[in-house]
Amino acid sequence: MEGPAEVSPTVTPTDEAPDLQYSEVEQELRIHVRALLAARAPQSETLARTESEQPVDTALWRALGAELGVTGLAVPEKSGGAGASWRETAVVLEELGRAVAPVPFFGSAVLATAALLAADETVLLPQVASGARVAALAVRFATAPGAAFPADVEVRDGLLYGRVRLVADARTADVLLVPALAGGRPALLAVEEFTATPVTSLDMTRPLADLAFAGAPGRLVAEGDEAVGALDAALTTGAALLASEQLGVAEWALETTVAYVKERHQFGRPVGSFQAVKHRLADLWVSVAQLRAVARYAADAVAGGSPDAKVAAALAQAFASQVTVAATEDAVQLHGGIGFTWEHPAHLYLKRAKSASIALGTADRHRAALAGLVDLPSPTL
Amino acid sequence: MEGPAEVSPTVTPTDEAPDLQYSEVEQELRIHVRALLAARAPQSETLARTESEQPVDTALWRALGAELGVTGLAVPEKSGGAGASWRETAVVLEELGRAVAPVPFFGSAVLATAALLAADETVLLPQVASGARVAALAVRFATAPGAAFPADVEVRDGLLYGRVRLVADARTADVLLVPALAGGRPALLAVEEFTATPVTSLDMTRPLADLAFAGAPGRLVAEGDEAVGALDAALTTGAALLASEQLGVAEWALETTVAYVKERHQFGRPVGSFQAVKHRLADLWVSVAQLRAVARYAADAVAGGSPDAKVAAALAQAFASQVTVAATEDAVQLHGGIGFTWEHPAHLYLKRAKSASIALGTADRHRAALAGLVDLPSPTL
Amino acid sequence: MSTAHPEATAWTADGLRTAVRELLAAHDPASTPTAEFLGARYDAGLAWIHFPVGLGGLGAPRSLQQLVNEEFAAAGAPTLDPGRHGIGLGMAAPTLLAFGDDDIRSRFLRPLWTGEEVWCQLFSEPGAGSDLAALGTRAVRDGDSWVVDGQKVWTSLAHEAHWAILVTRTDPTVPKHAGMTYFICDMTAPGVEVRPLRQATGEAEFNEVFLTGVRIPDAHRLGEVGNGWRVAQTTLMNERVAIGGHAEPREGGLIGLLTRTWRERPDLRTPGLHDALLRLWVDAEAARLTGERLRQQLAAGQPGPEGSAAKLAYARLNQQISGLELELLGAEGLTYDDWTFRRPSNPSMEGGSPGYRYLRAKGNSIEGGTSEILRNIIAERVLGLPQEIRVDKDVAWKDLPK
Amino acid sequence: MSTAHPEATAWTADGLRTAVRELLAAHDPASTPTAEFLGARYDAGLAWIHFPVGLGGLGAPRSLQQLVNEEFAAAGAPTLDPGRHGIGLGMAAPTLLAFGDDDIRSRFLRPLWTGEEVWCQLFSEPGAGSDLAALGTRAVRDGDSWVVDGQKVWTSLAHEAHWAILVTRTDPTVPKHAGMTYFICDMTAPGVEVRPLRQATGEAEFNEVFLTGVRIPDAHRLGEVGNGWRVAQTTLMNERVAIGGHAEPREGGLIGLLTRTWRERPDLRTPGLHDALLRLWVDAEAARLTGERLRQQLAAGQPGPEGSAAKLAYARLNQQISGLELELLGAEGLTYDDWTFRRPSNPSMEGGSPGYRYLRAKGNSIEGGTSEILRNIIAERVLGLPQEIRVDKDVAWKDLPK
Repeated sequence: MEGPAEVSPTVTPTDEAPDLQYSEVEQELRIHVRALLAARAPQSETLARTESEQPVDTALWRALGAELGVTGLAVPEKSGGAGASWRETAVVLEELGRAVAPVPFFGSAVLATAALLAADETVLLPQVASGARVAALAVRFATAPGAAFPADVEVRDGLLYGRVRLVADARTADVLLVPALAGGRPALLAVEEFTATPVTSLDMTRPLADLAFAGAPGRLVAEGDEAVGALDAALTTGAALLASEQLGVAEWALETTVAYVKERHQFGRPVGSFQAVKHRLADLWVSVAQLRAVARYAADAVAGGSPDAKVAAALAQAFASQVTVAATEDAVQLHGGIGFTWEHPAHLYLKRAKSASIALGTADRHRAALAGLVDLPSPTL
Repeated sequence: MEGPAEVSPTVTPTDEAPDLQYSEVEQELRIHVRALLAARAPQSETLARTESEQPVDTALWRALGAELGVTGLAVPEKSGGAGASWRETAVVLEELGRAVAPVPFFGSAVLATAALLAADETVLLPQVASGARVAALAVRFATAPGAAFPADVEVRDGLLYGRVRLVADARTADVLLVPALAGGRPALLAVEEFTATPVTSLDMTRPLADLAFAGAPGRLVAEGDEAVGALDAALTTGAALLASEQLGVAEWALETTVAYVKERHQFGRPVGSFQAVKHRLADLWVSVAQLRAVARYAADAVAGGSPDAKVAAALAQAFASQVTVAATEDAVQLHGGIGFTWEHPAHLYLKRAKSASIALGTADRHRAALAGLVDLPSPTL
Repeated sequence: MSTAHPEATAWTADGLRTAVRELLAAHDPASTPTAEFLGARYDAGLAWIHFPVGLGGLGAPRSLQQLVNEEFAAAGAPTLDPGRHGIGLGMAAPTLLAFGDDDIRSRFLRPLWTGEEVWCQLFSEPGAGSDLAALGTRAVRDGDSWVVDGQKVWTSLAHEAHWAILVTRTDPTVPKHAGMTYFICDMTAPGVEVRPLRQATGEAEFNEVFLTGVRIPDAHRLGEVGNGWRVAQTTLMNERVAIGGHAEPREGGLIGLLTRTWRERPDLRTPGLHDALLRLWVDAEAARLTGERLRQQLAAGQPGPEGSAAKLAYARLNQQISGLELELLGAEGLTYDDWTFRRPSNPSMEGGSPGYRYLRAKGNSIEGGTSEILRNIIAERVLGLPQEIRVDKDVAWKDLPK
Repeated sequence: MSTAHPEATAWTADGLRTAVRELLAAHDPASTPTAEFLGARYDAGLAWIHFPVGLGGLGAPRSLQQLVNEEFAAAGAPTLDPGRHGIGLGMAAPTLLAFGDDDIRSRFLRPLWTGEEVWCQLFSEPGAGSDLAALGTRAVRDGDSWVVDGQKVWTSLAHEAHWAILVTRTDPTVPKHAGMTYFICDMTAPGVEVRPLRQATGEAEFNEVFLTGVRIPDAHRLGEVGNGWRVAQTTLMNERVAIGGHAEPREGGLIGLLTRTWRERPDLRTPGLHDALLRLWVDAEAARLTGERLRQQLAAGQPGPEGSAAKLAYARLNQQISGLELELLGAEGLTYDDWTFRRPSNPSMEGGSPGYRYLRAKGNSIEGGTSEILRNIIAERVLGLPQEIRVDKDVAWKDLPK
């Protein structure tokens, strides 16, 4: 199986020093993605879209695939991808987070793609890599790596029956990767016949859906240990890379707030000249700088299939969830009243940050996972 | 048995509103104690004393008993006490904490006295109440209420054998109340023959000792459930009242730091004019005001034998331990270099605060106790 | 009927209990309409007993007010919804009493007390939040009235209120604290436009109020021209007390919702969340006892800055508790109830969804004095630390950077 | 011998590896005494390779220094104890290079590098901590030398040092930043009295230094008269980098001691402490990776304010970790190892007792720039937020409130 290998019981990370920098190629990529998002996904439109029939920007998604070709960065060229790695994917996620862009990138280009890669799937992968088709992984978005294989869906006579609640990026998905039990045995199937019921979500820039399968035909992608491994690889890779999206959200919050307190005057002074505000933002800058290192490490670890990948992913979520929520909460507070209004984009980032902190498991679940991974046993053991 | 009754399974406290104020009598008492401590226990002497042969100020202890008569406040007059209550005792503790006074008050006038009261002991109680004799409860100072009855000491043929490590206020004790097992049955005995080996303690204003009993004769004070109840009452009362001593420590830290930052100039301004310093001290003031309410509630609860006493005691320690440590840590930080020197008293309060946060159980143990007391079950249940 | 009553100094608890009983005997609290009952209570001087006789009071000691309230509550007497009348009762009334002339007081206090007239507060502006004294809404004298132009924001109840307390700038050429004047504003007057202000929760609790050539008779001025800042201080001091003053039962407020979920949903429990829950339980109980202790103090004494401490503590608690609630709910924490634009009649965090609570609590540290301002108040007024260095004290308002 | 070397611009990794190999061949690192070996390394220009030829360097790119250090380390070559020589190597050397004339540089750099002369730093004073520019130690010109009187504090190594870098006030009548001058001070000169400064841990790592009529030749002045502030900035910038620059293995530093205790002592574990431990493990690992990322950046570039962030983070971490360690130890956390007055030769928190760690860590947020000052530095230099309002900029030093 591909994807992160099992972690060794040692607590020392892989010997070759991880590359925590951004390569020139990655910086190039960032510039292109940021330019596209600035042109096609202004926050005002994203805000209006959250109240429209279709909160997801499918046109922007197509542009990411057709124009920038970033929907398959981690996919080998032989499978129709760009032959880059999860490191470059992480840079795209930073920019998507910074723009709180309403596209199914995380569900399709990360979660589903990681599952397909881990399962050595070759039919669907090229279409997903090109962005021609949107795929989603049919698991609750709150599912943490290492969770029990889901039993929500059952396969009987080759047909799927069941429901999966609160799935990310499924509203616009053409095809789903569905973990299901076939005669009690884990399986991963590609399914095109399903109903996706929109869910009023805390984060309407990544709206959730409830999925229902009523005797839907499915194509077997993996079964048994391979299915379990593919799901685990998808969730671990997702947890590692979500931190880069969270980093982008936190960066927006920090930079926007710093700019605002330089402009906003109260008591005849810039608000940013008050020491309590300065120190709060200084502490936030320190946290965001740390998150950048943590997110780079996680992306590097899953990109290289490091034995430390599970640790890196759990660390990334345990850390990113706290920093990014705090960053957006500080942004609202330091903007004062205006940051609490619907018109100001701050709440879009607050909602994305809080939702992302729950997605793929809350920080405390990832800390508990670390306890097992780095040999810090809990009292009950 | 006297002392706090078992808590009812409900989470609502006793109906009659608790008195969280200080009575005029209590304020009177405070003035007298503070005056005595200012005259007899200046911090410079206390600091020098910590390096002397006898860190405990026995003369000051005698003054508290003979001159002020505050060593038996909670003891009924018929038993040679002042016939007041634990509320007044708590006010004395506030002042002793504020002066970080090196007297065995907590061990003798609180822990041992509470045990004697709970056991309806009448022989020793008058001598302890008058301050003529110093008593100590022979349990590890870190023992939390509800801990298993200690098995450190065994009674064979009426004689005590065993060791108890890290006991508070035992160095100057004339008599010990020793929880021991007699034929496997809990017992509480009064013992006068013992060796107390001084321990280099983090808080040398309340130095600990290791106790050894080598066939020491003991007088039975309580046995069976009564012994268990007496020990439990002593630890619960101690946990509740220690918060008042911690409050005094925190108040000293806050007031001394506020005064210092008004005087100390840097950059041509009082340090206290910098907003980050102002806000940190404002937050600290809020915490100390909350601690005052929490400590008063705990003192009132054990004074009245409230069914909520165990909750009040656990709450008091869970809260006081964090606030008081933070207060003294802030004091060191905001004093800058001078607060880190041996000559400045700040470190005496830091060490008292950190030691008190461990004494009678750390904050997390008291939170765990609350989980049981107020029906917030842990996941493992 | 005031003559029927003994002198102010003579009022005792028993005397007041008797007065309450007389009133209850004459007006059955069960059957009498609210406005009528409250009118009778006002006329009996049992509204604000420390107010003067004839203005809803008896000139009695303020410390006995609580006893009177409890007597009426025990009898099940009707009261006003604080959500709708809190600004009038808590902020407008003390200000009207302190700065209004006899005409003002007799015209406005009674219908305010009976609930027949709703009040709102026109203070904050887009450019004047924490720095209220920076406000720029102009009032220009024109004969025996004033013409007001400007924009106010964060105005609760503006769309339901008949009257507003309004602070304006009457002299831009003097330092900002000196050039302000305080008025009563008729919200039904021409030129008053109220627009809902939508917030992060999706609904609009507050309003923007645009004032365009609004005429206010000089008779509706409170305090001297240029004295508006001092008048506003009276209003705001009472606000903080109103917020900090009330006591709660254990596990009252948001912590109770969190503990209920914890008890009812064993499937959601994790060790990490357990310790976080217990920490918040401890902090909430400490804040509750502190409020109770403050209440015991205030029952006798005057309002102080302690109210600021309570508001500060509850803002942080509400934010931490509502944040942990979403983490505890996990997958369900990713959902929301309804984003559609609404005007809630009586918004309450307890009544909302967990997602609503999380978002709404963010406002707690901004509305009615930001937590930063409250820390300054505590540092300066309680601890006596130096004030912030002021660069705007001696500058004419018009010359300040904005 | 510099002529034997190619031009600065020509230096490559391979060229330097060759130079290191030549040196190692000529001086067996195993058998050559440290001072002699380091002297040879200095003479070969392999001390600070970006320093000029003849002054321990080759004028080579600074970015290659790490490679040279690693080559020597791989060969087991001797190095100096940073605890004893860190101030000389990290702070004095760059300042001597930047501001010393040829005599100064050739006199002082070599014995500093070889460890034959220990240096200390006479900057802080009782009245000038965070506000270094407020210092009052007077230096008065007397012929071709200066006479210095004053008191310095928090001086590491003063009792072992031969030389000190010293900042003084030479003109009290101008604003404080303008009237300072920077010297090299002979710690063996008459009038230099060193007294140990005992700290909360019971021992004395630092000293107070009393200067009474100490004569310093004008030749030992660094930078122009009145230019001492700028010279001191060079010194301090290098200090922060020295603190922030080094990388650590996972569970290096204090977190490793805490995790070891956790693993070895199941009897001490509680659920609440477990979550606290895991939170600190996460924070420590985040700080470690941040340091590693910074190291990767600095390997190429110039020192920046990121060093301040690392120091800020580690101060908080060390305090939280050492505090939790005492709670984890419970009863044992109530004890201490030894209060007797001592002068530790090479103090380290890892080497001390848990109680010592807890107390010593309190100094981490004060020494070498308080955390408050570091936050200001980040806010102003990184985020570009406005500087604190200065009331002392245009006031003569002698007229400042003290």
